[in-house]
Amino acid sequence: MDTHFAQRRRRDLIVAACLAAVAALVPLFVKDVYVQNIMVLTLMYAALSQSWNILSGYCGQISLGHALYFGLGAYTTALLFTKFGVLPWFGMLAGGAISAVIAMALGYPCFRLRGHYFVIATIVIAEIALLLIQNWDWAGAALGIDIPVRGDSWLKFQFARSKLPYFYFALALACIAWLVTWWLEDSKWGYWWRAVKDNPDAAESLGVVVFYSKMGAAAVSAFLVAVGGSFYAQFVSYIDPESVMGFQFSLLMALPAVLGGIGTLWGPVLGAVILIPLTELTRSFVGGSGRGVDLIVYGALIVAISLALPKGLVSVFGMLSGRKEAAR
Amino acid sequence: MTAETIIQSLASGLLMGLLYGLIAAGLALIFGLMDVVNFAHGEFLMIAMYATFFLFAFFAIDPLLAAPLVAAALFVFGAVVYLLVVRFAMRAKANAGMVQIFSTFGLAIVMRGLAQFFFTPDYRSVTNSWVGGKTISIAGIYLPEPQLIGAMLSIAAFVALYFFINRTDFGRALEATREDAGAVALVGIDKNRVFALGWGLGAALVGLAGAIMAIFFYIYPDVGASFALIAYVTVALGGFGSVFGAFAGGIIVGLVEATTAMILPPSLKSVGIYAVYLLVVFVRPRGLFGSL
Amino acid sequence: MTISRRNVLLGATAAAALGPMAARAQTSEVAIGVIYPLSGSSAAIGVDAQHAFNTAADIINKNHDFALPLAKGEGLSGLGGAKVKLVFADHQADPQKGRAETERLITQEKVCAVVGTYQSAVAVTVSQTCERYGVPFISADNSSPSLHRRGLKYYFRASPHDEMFSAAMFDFFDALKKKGQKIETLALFHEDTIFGTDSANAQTKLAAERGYKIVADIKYRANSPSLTAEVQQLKAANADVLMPSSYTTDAILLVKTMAELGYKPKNIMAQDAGFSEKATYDAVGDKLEGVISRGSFSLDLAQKRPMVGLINEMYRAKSGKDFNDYTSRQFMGLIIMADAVNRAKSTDGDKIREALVATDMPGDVTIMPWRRVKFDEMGQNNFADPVLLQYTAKNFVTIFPEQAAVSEAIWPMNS
Amino acid sequence: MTALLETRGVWQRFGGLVANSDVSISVGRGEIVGLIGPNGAGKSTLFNLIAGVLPPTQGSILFDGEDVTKLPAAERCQRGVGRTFQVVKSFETMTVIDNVIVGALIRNTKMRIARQKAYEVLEFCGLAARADKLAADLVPSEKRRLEVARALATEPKLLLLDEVLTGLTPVEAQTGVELVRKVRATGVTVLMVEHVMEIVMPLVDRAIVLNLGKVLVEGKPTEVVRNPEVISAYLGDRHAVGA
Repeated sequence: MDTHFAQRRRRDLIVAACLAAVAALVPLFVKDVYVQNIMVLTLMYAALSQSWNILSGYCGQISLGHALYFGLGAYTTALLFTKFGVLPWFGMLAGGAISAVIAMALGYPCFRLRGHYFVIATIVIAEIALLLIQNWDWAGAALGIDIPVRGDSWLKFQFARSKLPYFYFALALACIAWLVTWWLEDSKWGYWWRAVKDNPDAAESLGVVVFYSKMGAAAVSAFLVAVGGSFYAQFVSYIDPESVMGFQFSLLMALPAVLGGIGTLWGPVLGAVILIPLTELTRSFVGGSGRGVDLIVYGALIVAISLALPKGLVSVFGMLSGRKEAAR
Repeated sequence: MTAETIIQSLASGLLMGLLYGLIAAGLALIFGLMDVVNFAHGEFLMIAMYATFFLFAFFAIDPLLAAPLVAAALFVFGAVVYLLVVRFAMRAKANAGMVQIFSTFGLAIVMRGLAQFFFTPDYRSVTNSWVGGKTISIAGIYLPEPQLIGAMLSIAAFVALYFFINRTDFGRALEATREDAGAVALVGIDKNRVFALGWGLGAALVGLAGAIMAIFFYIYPDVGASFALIAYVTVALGGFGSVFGAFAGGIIVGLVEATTAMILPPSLKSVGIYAVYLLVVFVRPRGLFGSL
Repeated sequence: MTISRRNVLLGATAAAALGPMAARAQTSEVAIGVIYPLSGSSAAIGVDAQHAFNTAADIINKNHDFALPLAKGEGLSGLGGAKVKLVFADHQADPQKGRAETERLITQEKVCAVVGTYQSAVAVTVSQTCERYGVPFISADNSSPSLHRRGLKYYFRASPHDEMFSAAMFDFFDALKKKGQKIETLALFHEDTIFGTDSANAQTKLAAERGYKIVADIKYRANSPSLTAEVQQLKAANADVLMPSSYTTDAILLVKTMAELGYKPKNIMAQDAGFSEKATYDAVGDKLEGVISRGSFSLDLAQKRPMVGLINEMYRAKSGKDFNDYTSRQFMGLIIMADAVNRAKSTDGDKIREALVATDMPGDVTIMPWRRVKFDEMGQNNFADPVLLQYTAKNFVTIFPEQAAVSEAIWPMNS
Repeated sequence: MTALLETRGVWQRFGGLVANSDVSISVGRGEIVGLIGPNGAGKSTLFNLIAGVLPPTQGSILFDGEDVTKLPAAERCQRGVGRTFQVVKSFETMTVIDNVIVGALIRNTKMRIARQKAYEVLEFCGLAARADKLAADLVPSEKRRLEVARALATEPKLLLLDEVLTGLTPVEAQTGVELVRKVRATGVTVLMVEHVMEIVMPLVDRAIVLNLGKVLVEGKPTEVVRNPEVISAYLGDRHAVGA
């Protein structure tokens, strides 16, 4: 009786595997580092947005403060490496764990808030963290942390010119974020989150502890975003508070999911694949004019997509989850 | 720290707070009217400041005289934005909250880009206006005239808003439309007309704030960003849906900011504002006077 | 050289198809990358910088009779008269974008050198990237002292950094003290990003070394909606010298707020930035009579060196503004880089680097009051003497050091 | 055998307003009990107290012999209290089967089994054909049944039905009545709140009438409808005095 559903899930998995395989082959043909750089960013934003989507899309708790977790990941990795010589691989896990714990600690008071009160709380908490780091001398304050790059090393996860290792890591991260979402979609957590999003009172009456559900979503989401932050620190090899914790980052993380289709499996990937190359290319080839044309194009696109396709680009590509599609 | 500096700090904080209230009033009105948070609010302020600047630079109209003109211009602008963008955002059946946030946010980016395109990114200032740079000193406490006028205007605007919403037919129509858009349609009120006028009114309030701000603040395409977050926090602190809340929220934000700067390094003064917001909503999840 | 008609046609077709990108293939052009914020909150700086760089390129590519390297004759003689082609990139004040754009400039636009960046945070990643690709980078207008101390081989800075600038300020204080002026207390007022932090660090260190007391050290949030509380603390401290490190927006608001709160600092010794921007003086110039700012450029140099005035006219024709501290350094950055390319007779990064290392340019063939341009082993030019400029009668006049001064300092500024 | 549900001297005050005063009722295992009363009688408040939406100001609630007064709704569901909502609260963006799976997950954490269970419940409630529809696309009577199905999927011992029959056409209401009987036949105890007496009286074993926050009478439906106090409560005091 659930064959249609099972088929759909299997098909999603196969499509994802094929896409990942194709993506993995692309660098063999595309040698241009500029294009490779855009691909790395696209994958990174796909991963970040997919992770953001878990809390904000599936569980319905709209966070515009996820830059906090991104920054925590980046700073934990960079500080552990530059101050204590801890390899970034451990820093990544540490950053993820710290972020998950902090997400739950913050969730404790915040998850009582609803609607715009919650959204604004997430914004100001991230702002507070930004200001604290900006004034924390040991962590480099405004000067940030410059991660010295001394040749290529997998151990230290740093590569002078080659983008390939970063590309494959970002690809792996995007795949993991996607797989986690795919797996969670058909788990009790996935069902609970969507129930909480749609109607918390009804969810509670069905035995869903709304509070724990939100906490769980926050922890998973924060962990993955923080790993993305760690990656970013290694990739750019320099971080400063504004560039990893600024409000802009929170928005950038949300945008692919929102434009692609919030609360859907494919939305963040699709959104990132379209949005990130577009923003990079408009900046590179239109932004040099200094007249803000890139901003006009970018902003108009956001307005147009969000108005014309409230369910996101997935609704055009027929990639809405099969069950919903069948129902329509 | 002497008593004088403390009094001066609080007085300045109060003036600034009233101004924050004035900036936030339009946001509060628009939200109270139709549950939409305008993420381009800061850019509305930016446009108002530019309008004031150009009226001053090209026609030598003093910002104080320009204020009603700017308010009128912003009224039209606000109504147009509603009709061209927000109206469609409100129709969204799926993800309504997201659509509203991101369509107005996209609009904000477009407005910044357009400002940069047409006005260049140069920093502008209104110089030698009637009250610019003038200040009143009472017993060693300095009260700058532009902010003083802004504060009085803020109080006047809130009083007017109160009477407007509660005592006029149009105000009641706004309120009724907010309560039940379907029902008002039955009695012949056009929802879009009412909302467009509401947006116009909200934008006009920002226009007033922008005209005053232009007297003592610099103007450039990104200037709205500095005020947008404070405006959101002000409205949320007071409680969404309560215009009086925005007024009280503004005063609290101004005073908290001044107090924090006395205790912590000034670079952390917004931490005080944010912390107070969090404390308030943790205790009262709907802000101080909120109904939503 | 013979060019067949067919080749010309082919070339034209290719150029039409590829637009400006096709030009790079020709050896008659040398591409140099210029990376600045061209959108976002500091776009105004980037747009001015574009005019400064275009002015420099104009002088290099066309024949001008200035005692400036490369001015005479067209293009780079060392490369057969090749023209300098500027490729602008927008980093939006974001270190990541700075890195990505630098990579694009190097790998796609095939630039042989990079000049940038205004924001020091972006200079960190841009210089790192240049280092990885072995492409020389000139930090035209970054003043963070940490930049050249990172062991980078391809990093060069012809202009002074914050410690040199701040040292000049303290030299000036010392000199005034010897003349009997009372300078004991200082108030630091600095924004919270990399520029303000670096500047305050240097000033704090110097104050301790030279025996000045810092009575207020106020760090504020950049682009703050209000500076009232900050100014009150400055007013309460009422130091002998107020030392602001602020960008344009905050500089305007600071001066306005000081006037509103009835605070007239005895003296202002500014760390450039906002205090060398025309916008600041357009807005609040009347309240800044007597303010002193450090700088690396002064238009009154034109009295001694007429070409400074002439070049300034060229710049003004493009931008409508006079050269200021930033645009002059940007201008020189390109001249120095192009000079090195010319002497290297190559677009190879290592050869240009060697030429830069060998640079030894006398001060009087620049538009700056520098003694010379010669880089130390870290790529810093230690002969770039900063100047102190005082704003009087709507003009900046050089008041320090003595060999560059054209007039006596008015001290105190508000008596 | 003890009662399945018992409230002992339950009070609920909202500021100065007393919604329930000293309410003591009990529901035996296997019963269908109707909780009725005029508007503002405190039915919904009592219902919410039993479901655990909020704790009573005073008094205690016993379920299955244990004191559950302080337990939140989710915990009561765990112990066997299922409920529906007066204003339908479906998970609108989820399909019908997914709605029911949420309920089923509390007893079965294996997705495959939960799905199986949900499908069975949908068949039981006559919604199987609608399984892949979005909840938002159901007609109102189907949404009511979905509410019941969702609650049943949690395998409750006590099912609380909040005006599930109100506002339905006679045919729909009859289907609803049969569904409730079927539910009881599986051994589930039912406590249903209804405003309109006529619908429930033939269905319930026992009726409890609330008025002004207090228990007015309780007893067999046939007795209750004839009780003059009940009649005057329903007709309203003003009417009684005026007549």
